[in-house]
Amino acid sequence: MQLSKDKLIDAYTRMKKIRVFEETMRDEFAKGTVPAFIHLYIGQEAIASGICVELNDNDTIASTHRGHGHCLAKNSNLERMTMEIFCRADGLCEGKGGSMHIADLSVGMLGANAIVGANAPIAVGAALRQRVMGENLVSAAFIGDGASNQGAVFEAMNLASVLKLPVLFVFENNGYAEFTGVDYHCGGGDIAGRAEGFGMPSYKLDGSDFFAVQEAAAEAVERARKGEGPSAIECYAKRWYGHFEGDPQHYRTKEELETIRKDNDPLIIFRQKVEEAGLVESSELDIIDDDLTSKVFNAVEKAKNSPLPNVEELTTNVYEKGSY
Amino acid sequence: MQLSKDKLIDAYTRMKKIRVFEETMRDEFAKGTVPAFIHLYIGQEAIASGICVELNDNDTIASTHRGHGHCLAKNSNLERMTMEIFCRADGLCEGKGGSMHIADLSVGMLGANAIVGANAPIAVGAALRQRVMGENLVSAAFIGDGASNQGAVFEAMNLASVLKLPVLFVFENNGYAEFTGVDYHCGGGDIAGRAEGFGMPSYKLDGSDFFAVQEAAAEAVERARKGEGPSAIECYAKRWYGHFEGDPQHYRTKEELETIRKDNDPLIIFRQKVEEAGLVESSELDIIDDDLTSKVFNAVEKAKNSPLPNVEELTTNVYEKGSY
Amino acid sequence: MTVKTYREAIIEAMILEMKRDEKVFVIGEDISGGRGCEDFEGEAAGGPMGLTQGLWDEFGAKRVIDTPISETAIMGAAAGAALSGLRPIAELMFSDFFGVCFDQIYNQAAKFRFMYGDQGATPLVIRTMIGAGIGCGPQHSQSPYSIFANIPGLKVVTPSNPYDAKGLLISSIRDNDPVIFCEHKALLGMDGEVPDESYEVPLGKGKILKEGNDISIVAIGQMVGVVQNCIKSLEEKGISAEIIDPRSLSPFDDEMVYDSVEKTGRLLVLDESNPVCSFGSWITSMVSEEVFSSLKAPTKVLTPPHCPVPAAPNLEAAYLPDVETIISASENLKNYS
Amino acid sequence: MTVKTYREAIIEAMILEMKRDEKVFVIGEDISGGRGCEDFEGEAAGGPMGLTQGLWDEFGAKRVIDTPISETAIMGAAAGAALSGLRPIAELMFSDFFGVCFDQIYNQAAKFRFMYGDQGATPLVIRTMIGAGIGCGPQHSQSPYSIFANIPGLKVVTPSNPYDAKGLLISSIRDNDPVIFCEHKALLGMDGEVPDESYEVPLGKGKILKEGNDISIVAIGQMVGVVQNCIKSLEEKGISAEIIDPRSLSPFDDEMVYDSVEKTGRLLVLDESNPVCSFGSWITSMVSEEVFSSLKAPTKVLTPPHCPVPAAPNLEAAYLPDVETIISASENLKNYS
Ligand SMILES: Cc1ncc(C[n+]2csc(CCOP(=O)(O)OP(=O)(O)O)c2C)c(N)n1
Ligand SMILES: Cc1ncc(C[n+]2csc(CCOP(=O)(O)OP(=O)(O)O)c2C)c(N)n1
Ligand SMILES: [Mg+2]
Ligand SMILES: [Mg+2]
Repeated sequence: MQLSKDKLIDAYTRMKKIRVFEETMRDEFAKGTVPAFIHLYIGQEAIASGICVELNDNDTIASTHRGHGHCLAKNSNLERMTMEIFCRADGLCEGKGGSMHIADLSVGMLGANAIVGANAPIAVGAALRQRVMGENLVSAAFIGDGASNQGAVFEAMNLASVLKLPVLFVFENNGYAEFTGVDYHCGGGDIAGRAEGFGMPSYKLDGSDFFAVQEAAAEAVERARKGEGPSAIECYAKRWYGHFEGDPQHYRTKEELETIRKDNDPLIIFRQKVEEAGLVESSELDIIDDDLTSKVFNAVEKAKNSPLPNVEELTTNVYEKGSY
Repeated sequence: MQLSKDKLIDAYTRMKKIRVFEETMRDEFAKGTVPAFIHLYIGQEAIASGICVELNDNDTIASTHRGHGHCLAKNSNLERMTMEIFCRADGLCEGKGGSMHIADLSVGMLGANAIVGANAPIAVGAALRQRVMGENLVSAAFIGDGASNQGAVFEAMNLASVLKLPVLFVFENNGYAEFTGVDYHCGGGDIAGRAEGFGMPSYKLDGSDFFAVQEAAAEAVERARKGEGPSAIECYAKRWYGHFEGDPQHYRTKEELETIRKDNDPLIIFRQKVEEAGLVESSELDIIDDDLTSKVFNAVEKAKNSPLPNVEELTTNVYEKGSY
Repeated sequence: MTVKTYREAIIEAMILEMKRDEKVFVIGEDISGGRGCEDFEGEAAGGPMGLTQGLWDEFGAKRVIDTPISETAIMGAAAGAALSGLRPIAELMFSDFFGVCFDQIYNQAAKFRFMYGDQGATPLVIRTMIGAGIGCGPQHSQSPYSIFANIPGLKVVTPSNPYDAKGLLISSIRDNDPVIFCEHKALLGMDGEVPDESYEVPLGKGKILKEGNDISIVAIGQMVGVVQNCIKSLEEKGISAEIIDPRSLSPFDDEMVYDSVEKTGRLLVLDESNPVCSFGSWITSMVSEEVFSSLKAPTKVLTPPHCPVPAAPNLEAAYLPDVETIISASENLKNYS
Repeated sequence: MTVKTYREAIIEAMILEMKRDEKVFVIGEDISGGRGCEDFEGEAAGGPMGLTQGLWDEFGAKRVIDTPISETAIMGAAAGAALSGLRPIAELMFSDFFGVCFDQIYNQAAKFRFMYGDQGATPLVIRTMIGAGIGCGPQHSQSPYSIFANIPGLKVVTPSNPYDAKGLLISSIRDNDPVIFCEHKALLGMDGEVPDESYEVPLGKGKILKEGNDISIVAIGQMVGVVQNCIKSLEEKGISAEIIDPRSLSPFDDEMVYDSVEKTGRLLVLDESNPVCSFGSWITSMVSEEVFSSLKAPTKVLTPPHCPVPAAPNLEAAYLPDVETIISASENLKNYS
């Protein structure tokens, strides 16, 4: 735990922002204000944050259907991201993408993606800038346990390994793919081990522990920047809520839900560690909490009060303007 | 080497038939009588034969673009198969498939396939008969080193493992995918090891040694029939000729070609072993040789003299007759 | 006769056919749902849209097979199973996912019979969800049936109501060729009279929903409901529309359309697919070739514009052809001279 | 001006653009070929059809990138590279393989600009081989450009000769949207005048190869050569054909076709794709909608039949529209009344 205080504050802010944001979205969804299904990231905050604190704006990430956490951890614009979830004209994607397709290229967030596993080759492509242009960059793909069974993901790992590209394959093993358990769907049961088979080092760690994730990320990023190729990081942390909001979760027990909230809350674990080590005062974190609560509240209010896209925008930006 | 003499003779016959057939096709191709590109199997005879001697007609195989050897090892009809390569009306596929799409469902040969890796899920599908209908059967897919990088193959292995299906994934590592070496294209370099990652036992062996292949196949088939799931068998044996006939093979040296022919001829190795062990007389094998030479000669002559399909057949058998 | 939803009709068709023929089985993602989890104790989910609810309880894990998220393996396994004698129903959760597994559908299953010289059949049904209208965004709202219909060897079915959904699915399961069965997500909750017993609606036979003399309107899938909402207005405007639901696109009941256009002299097609090379354009192209002399006005196709399906609800509403557009297009054709 | 083959024209376009812009690179299977092998000592193969010959020697392994046989990874990596500022040329060896990787093309690359609200461009070229005629069989002879053209966000190009191949490829590489560049395998050895310097043939602009008054014939790709072989016979029969090569299908030069049909009143389209929802049917559908009043005869599309491409050489010859069919179709249109 040799991080600077600034970095710790930064890390906590990213995680907490995700938590506050997602709890708010949950409420909004229940109220019926959100125009589509949403997939909440709560329980996995330490994964996105632990990876993204090690990345710069020039580094890229490619995200999933469960992308809000990745966006926030990569410092996407909170207001415009919220607007996008509400499909507003001033959303990051002009309201055309919605929750499952938020992108913020200005900070290297290459997009949420509603095709499971499709982001892995895209992340590999962004990493090609190192080979082709000699750029100093790293690219990370977030991949669910379920997505880890897609051909696209295996091919992407192999290609990154063959070309020694600076890619982090971040496996978010949250126990389930929709309603199907990882014990069932994952042949061999060892996602990180399968990745190693493609010739890259791997980590397998507790995804509710920010420091475990961040340490692995720091090592993997260093190797990648040096041109030593890809790594795989498997992070285990169950999601707290359903696959999507509204999922009755018949496939798991109430006890499971209680246990993870009690023992695997990434925010509690982080607070305990930094407070016990005397690195940050509890009160400083409380201030952050308050600040984020109001920031998120404001973003949501602003989004809800902002206009939907103009109907004329339906057919714009299919191609470059004037080229079709 | 506890095989019966009958089985040894059978094994040799399959291998030698492939050799004679492919050398003949090579000549025919050079003469310009073959209507399309062909991919020769010579050098790999022990793989198809070692697997297929352990299979029954009810068991299935799914083959590749380099499929002549698989067809013959699975006892496809020699004459109708030859006709198919010459695209004749009485070919196994009525002349519509040609070299890269020969199938003989009557002996469980589910088809050559010109889409690399696509046969792997198909073999898994045939194996579903065990689960759905309780049938006693095994299904094998032949997969090149290059094909082993296709998403379809990884997904197929995972699915077979999850469902514990009776599948043999036979990896034919012949050193090259077209003009690209396996050392380059295969991340991690260990095809069998990657398969193990999906939770199945694997073998890695000399594919020019029939007995090595057959022993592994026997074990894997037994496990599969018992319902214990899939296995992977990686067989290393370089092809003797180009990727396709006409390939100038700039990517490998003359010495390499000389060495494999001298040290890795599956037929010489087989003969040495059975003759040294006193299991079969050399003269018995010579008789087989002569017999096959004339059988293949006759099949080729017959094929070349048989008619092309009737032009009216162009649009038949797209759908079941009368259903469209 | 009872009233059932489109969703219930589909489930019923599967149950009846699985009872009738032990070779029929269902394979896909989350179709029992949860049954694979070690500590599972709840009810089987039956897919995220409930389209396989109850199957697991009735037939168990041998014939209701949950898979990893591996569509290529699913479609390939289904193709291989069909080629070797089984009758799989494979679920592609959203048709938008065809891009990760299309090889197994179009190069494999669709070509087996032809390419292997009619040695065997490929009795495979791929059930998949199509359509826009409920806010699923660009990658979960598409209707790629025009692409499916382009492929020789595939059959393509687009039920627009519960009765047809059941009868067409039973026919598809009994069919000896690969069939892509397109279920429209906006219709899953639609009610209709559906007999309890087994019955077939044949592939390749359209249905005239309403006879008329002025204009032939062919509507596909969700568009059938939309055009039915136009009938009153059209009548008020003095336009007598003949409305045809082709029900299956491949095979397609071209004779029914030709006969209708020979009577009306005008053709409007309503199609939810992308416009370029749409099924609608195929219909008008055939009509313009085969019954040209009957045409009293230009043919007309209404589809969404050439753009992805947007997430924003107001844009999505504008994306789909609606009652107003249909009425004005019909008027234009009627008044053409 | 020198005579070059279609193949040489393509290679030249890539070399010129790679010299001009360091962001342009090529990625695919065997495109340097062998360079990856440890004991390699021969010459780089440049792909099984020689379409990337010489690139490796000129630009090296950083920009001429051999891959494993993993089309999804190739197309996805190319899409991701384009989205993050590079200009990839990705090779899909045979267009028949689109089924293993189409998601990355149609759900990803094609939708990025729209779905992500125009935050970035996706300047990606996918070079791929289409076409029947040289005995490659059902899985290596297809022409799926109608499917590609169906997808909003994609551009689709079908050069019919060396000059256009070079100019269209240069335009495609400079274009800021994903372009599928369809190279016809039967044309690779075709000769033609090709200037040494760099030039663009714009996307979306067709070319009138011959003016005429009786019938407009639109021919795509390989069909351009076939129709050119008909010109003499047509003239002998007193049929003055206007021949149009659209060169790009998406964007498509519909105005050129409309203008021509307004003059001739008759339209014949020659298209090598599958018939149902073919690009040919799209063209006739548009014409039947937009310039109906000019039509003196039914529109007509000639495509192969609704079946896979057969392996047998005599069947494959019968599969493709030929001179005889074109002439008799033209006569029928001319004599229609
Ligand atoms: C190719 C594809 N197949 C199926 C789906 C439907 N789907 C959406 S999310 C999901 C489960 C994903 O599980 P996992 O990768 O573990 O991510 P998690 O939801 O747990 O974050 C599925 C099957 C999809 N979007 N894309
Ligand atoms: C999906 C797909 N990609 C590419 C090809 C082109 N292709 C045909 S054979 C081949 C090499 C296959 O190598 P390998 O699997 O090692 O088999 P081998 O030829 O060595 O028997 C390639 C790339 C193809 N047929 N299918
Ligand atoms: Mg998961
Ligand atoms: Mg090989």
